[in-house]
Amino acid sequence: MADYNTMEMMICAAARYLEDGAAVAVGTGAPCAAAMLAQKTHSPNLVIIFEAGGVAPILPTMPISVGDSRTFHKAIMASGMCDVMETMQRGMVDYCFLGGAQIDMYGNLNSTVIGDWSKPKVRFPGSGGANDFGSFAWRIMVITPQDSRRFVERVDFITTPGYLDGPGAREKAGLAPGTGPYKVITNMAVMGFDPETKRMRIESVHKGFTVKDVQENTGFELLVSPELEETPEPTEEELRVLREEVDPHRYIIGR
Amino acid sequence: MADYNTMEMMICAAARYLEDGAAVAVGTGAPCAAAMLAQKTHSPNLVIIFEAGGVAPILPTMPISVGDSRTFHKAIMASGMCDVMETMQRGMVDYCFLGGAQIDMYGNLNSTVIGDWSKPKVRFPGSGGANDFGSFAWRIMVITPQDSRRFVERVDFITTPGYLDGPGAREKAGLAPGTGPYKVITNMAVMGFDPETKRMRIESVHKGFTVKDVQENTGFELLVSPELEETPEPTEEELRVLREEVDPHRYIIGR
Amino acid sequence: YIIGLEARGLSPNARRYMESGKVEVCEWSNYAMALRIKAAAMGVSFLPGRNLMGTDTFKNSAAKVARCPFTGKLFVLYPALWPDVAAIHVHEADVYGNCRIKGISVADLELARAAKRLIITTERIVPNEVIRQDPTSTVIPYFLVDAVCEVPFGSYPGNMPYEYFSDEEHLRQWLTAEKDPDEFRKFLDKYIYGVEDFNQYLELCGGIERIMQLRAQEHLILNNRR
Amino acid sequence: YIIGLEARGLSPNARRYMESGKVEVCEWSNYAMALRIKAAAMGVSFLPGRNLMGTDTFKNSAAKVARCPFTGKLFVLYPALWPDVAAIHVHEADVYGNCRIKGISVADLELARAAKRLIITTERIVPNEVIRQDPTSTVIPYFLVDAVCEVPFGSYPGNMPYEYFSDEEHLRQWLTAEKDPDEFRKFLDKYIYGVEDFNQYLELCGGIERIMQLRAQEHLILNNRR
Repeated sequence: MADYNTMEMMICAAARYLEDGAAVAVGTGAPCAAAMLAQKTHSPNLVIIFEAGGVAPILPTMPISVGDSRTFHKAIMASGMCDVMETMQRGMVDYCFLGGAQIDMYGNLNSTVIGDWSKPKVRFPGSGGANDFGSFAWRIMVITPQDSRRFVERVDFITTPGYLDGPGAREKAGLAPGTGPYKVITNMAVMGFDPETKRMRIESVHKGFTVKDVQENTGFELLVSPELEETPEPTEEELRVLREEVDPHRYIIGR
Repeated sequence: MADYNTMEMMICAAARYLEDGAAVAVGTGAPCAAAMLAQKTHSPNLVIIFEAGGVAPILPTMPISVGDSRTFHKAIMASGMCDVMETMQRGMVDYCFLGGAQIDMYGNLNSTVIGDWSKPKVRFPGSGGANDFGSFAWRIMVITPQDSRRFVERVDFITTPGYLDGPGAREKAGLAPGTGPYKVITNMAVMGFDPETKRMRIESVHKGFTVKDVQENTGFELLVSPELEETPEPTEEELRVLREEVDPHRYIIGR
Repeated sequence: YIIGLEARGLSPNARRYMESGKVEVCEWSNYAMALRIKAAAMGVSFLPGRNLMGTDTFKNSAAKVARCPFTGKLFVLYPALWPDVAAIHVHEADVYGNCRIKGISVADLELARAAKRLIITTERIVPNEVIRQDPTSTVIPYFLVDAVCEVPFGSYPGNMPYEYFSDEEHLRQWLTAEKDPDEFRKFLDKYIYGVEDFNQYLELCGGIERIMQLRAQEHLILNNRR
Repeated sequence: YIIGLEARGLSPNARRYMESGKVEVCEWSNYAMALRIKAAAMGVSFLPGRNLMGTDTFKNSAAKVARCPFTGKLFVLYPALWPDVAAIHVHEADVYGNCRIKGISVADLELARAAKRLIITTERIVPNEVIRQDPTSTVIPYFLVDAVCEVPFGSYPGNMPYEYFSDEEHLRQWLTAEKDPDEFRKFLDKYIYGVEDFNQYLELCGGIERIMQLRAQEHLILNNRR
């Protein structure tokens, strides 16, 4: 097996969930790399969408901004934010990728503040398009390091809705039924959500890590899937495409 | 003075109300001819707008439809219905022209049915864009023949709002304050609306007609403006432009 | 349903039906309908507007009145309309359904986003690379489209901007025929039921020769052919 | 107000202010803001959306929740936002302010319609006849515009699609300077307060030579100049 780093592992794991023909809304960074990798390997017809209006571009390089020229390079349409967000609101986008400073057991995400909102210890950018993506897309994907300061019992601030406080809560709040967090991909594992309780659960652990490692780096009790397995490693081909075609300057995978 | 027919008189009278720099929403027919005439005489910067999306065209000939190619010939923008209607809803259009089978003393217009709505004696097209124009434009202009079957005590159906049932009624219904019917131009006279009672009143009578003629061809009691005057006749220049440039095929003025 | 044809008058056949009591009628306005379609296109079930208020048009619509929770102002709320099928004729589309339209778009862009099924007819198919070379010009993306049909002159007898003007003679003939149900039946038998496809219909109406005349009209070129 | 610069990180200066308690903060999302501007652009005082629901972002916004009167579904209602002034940089405008934009438009078209005053800066002025020759390409009509300024490279150090890419080196320098208030003051004195106009600023940053490099970058042309 080839040597690979943590970021490469996460990007390859994420890319595999994006099946051919699906539509995925991404930002910059690792999510965009995952989408590009998927498109250049098993999902040539993956539709990549950027919130500022870029629809289905043929990405020549990694974009720096969700609105830069790369996001609509040879795209099928250069549109605007309302058109993209409303396409998502109509339920036409399968996946979105989100990040955040904190995530809790229900997949709620905080990218707004650490501490009290009115007197924050640390101020982050806030929602941006995150709340919209997390409200509209069918399946929320998260790429983030496994760290008990990030995986917390209760996020300081719900910027973007996961399953809120449990089963039925999204629907009760008015969000579309059937939507919600899908996979959380870290340097140690891939976590999904228990269909009954909507709580985060370990579904596969990366080579070299154990369930115990994952739990120790998580600030709440994780469930474990009955079909727990080892995450497949990146293939030679995936690594080659990622390194040569997706991110040759190692902007993302060099982090 | 030159010879002219009724339609020419009405179009010339209407055109004079469209001051330079104003914006006017028109349909096909006489209103469009009036706007073209104004633009080719005293109002070169008149902005003519069509509901289907044509904004400020240089009209080569009379359009047949509010959506045909003429309506955006050398226009500054070929847009769509929502953009045009929302421009009007924001209060950016000064005048609109409307017609109808019936009009009452408050300038309410009926272009929907004669008789009971559920069992109509005669069915007309209904609102089309008329209600929108009459709700959004600052000043509603009407060109119609003076006829007591058209000028009725109470319209069978309010398709488009005039002053509804009197002062304050538009505002109470939710329409923008300061909007409403402005001038009604017929083959006999120009009528405006009394600022206090919002009732229709004769403001000028065309040459050859009297207040009595007008009243006899109206199904309700008309007020008479204290500044009643004779409507100025079309000038030679107006008639020349109308006949040679606006409607050389006499589609409208030949009716 | 539209029974008014503007400068051309009303459709006598449609009018007969409307007056017959056989059809149930609901009143809206052009912008009300556009807003209903726009609501569906935005993915919400209603949108507010400041039209229809105070009128019988409102009373005989299915709209409702509500106050804005921020300003207290009255608005008419319109229910979203999701057409089962929409058909839109465009200037250029690729085989996937990415479309370009030249000139005004009326409510077509909203309609494309609101319809459950969307059929695109196009004056001409262009390569996907042409679309991708200028993504700013795409107004309907392929993932909204269920079928793409190349139908040159497909807007005939209507007007297609920059391509050909409407055939007013043929439309007049049509509207005249509508006045009498028997005549109308004959008209339909000849021009609609009696033809195999659109090209045959076009042939009956004068074919490419007629289109060339309408193209000249569209481009404001005087000609003496008829 | 935007403090996140995506792949470039956060603006340290903005962050300091936000954390200082000196500014009052209200939470929205990108689409929430776009909807607020769109409401103003449509001429209504609110619009519904299906985002923000159930979150602290909602609690700390000024939005409200209401039920759709037709479907009974919950929606967040957003109050319209009418900016006092908006500035939009476009590819082409005529002297009256009729504008063309190439590429994505983000929320600029709505913004142009919502703002009380609108300033257009343009890469180049084109004759009115050019605009009138292709009215389909106009996205902002002149009657929305209060001022038109021809400012070539006016999006610098940002990206202008099809013209020049963003100057990442200069932006990095800027963000680095922001980390230290004194350094930031020096940066502002040199690049902003110390210059007469935009062209002088551009000159300080490498002038036309730098723009040519960014143009090559924009067009994905490799070059060895730096």
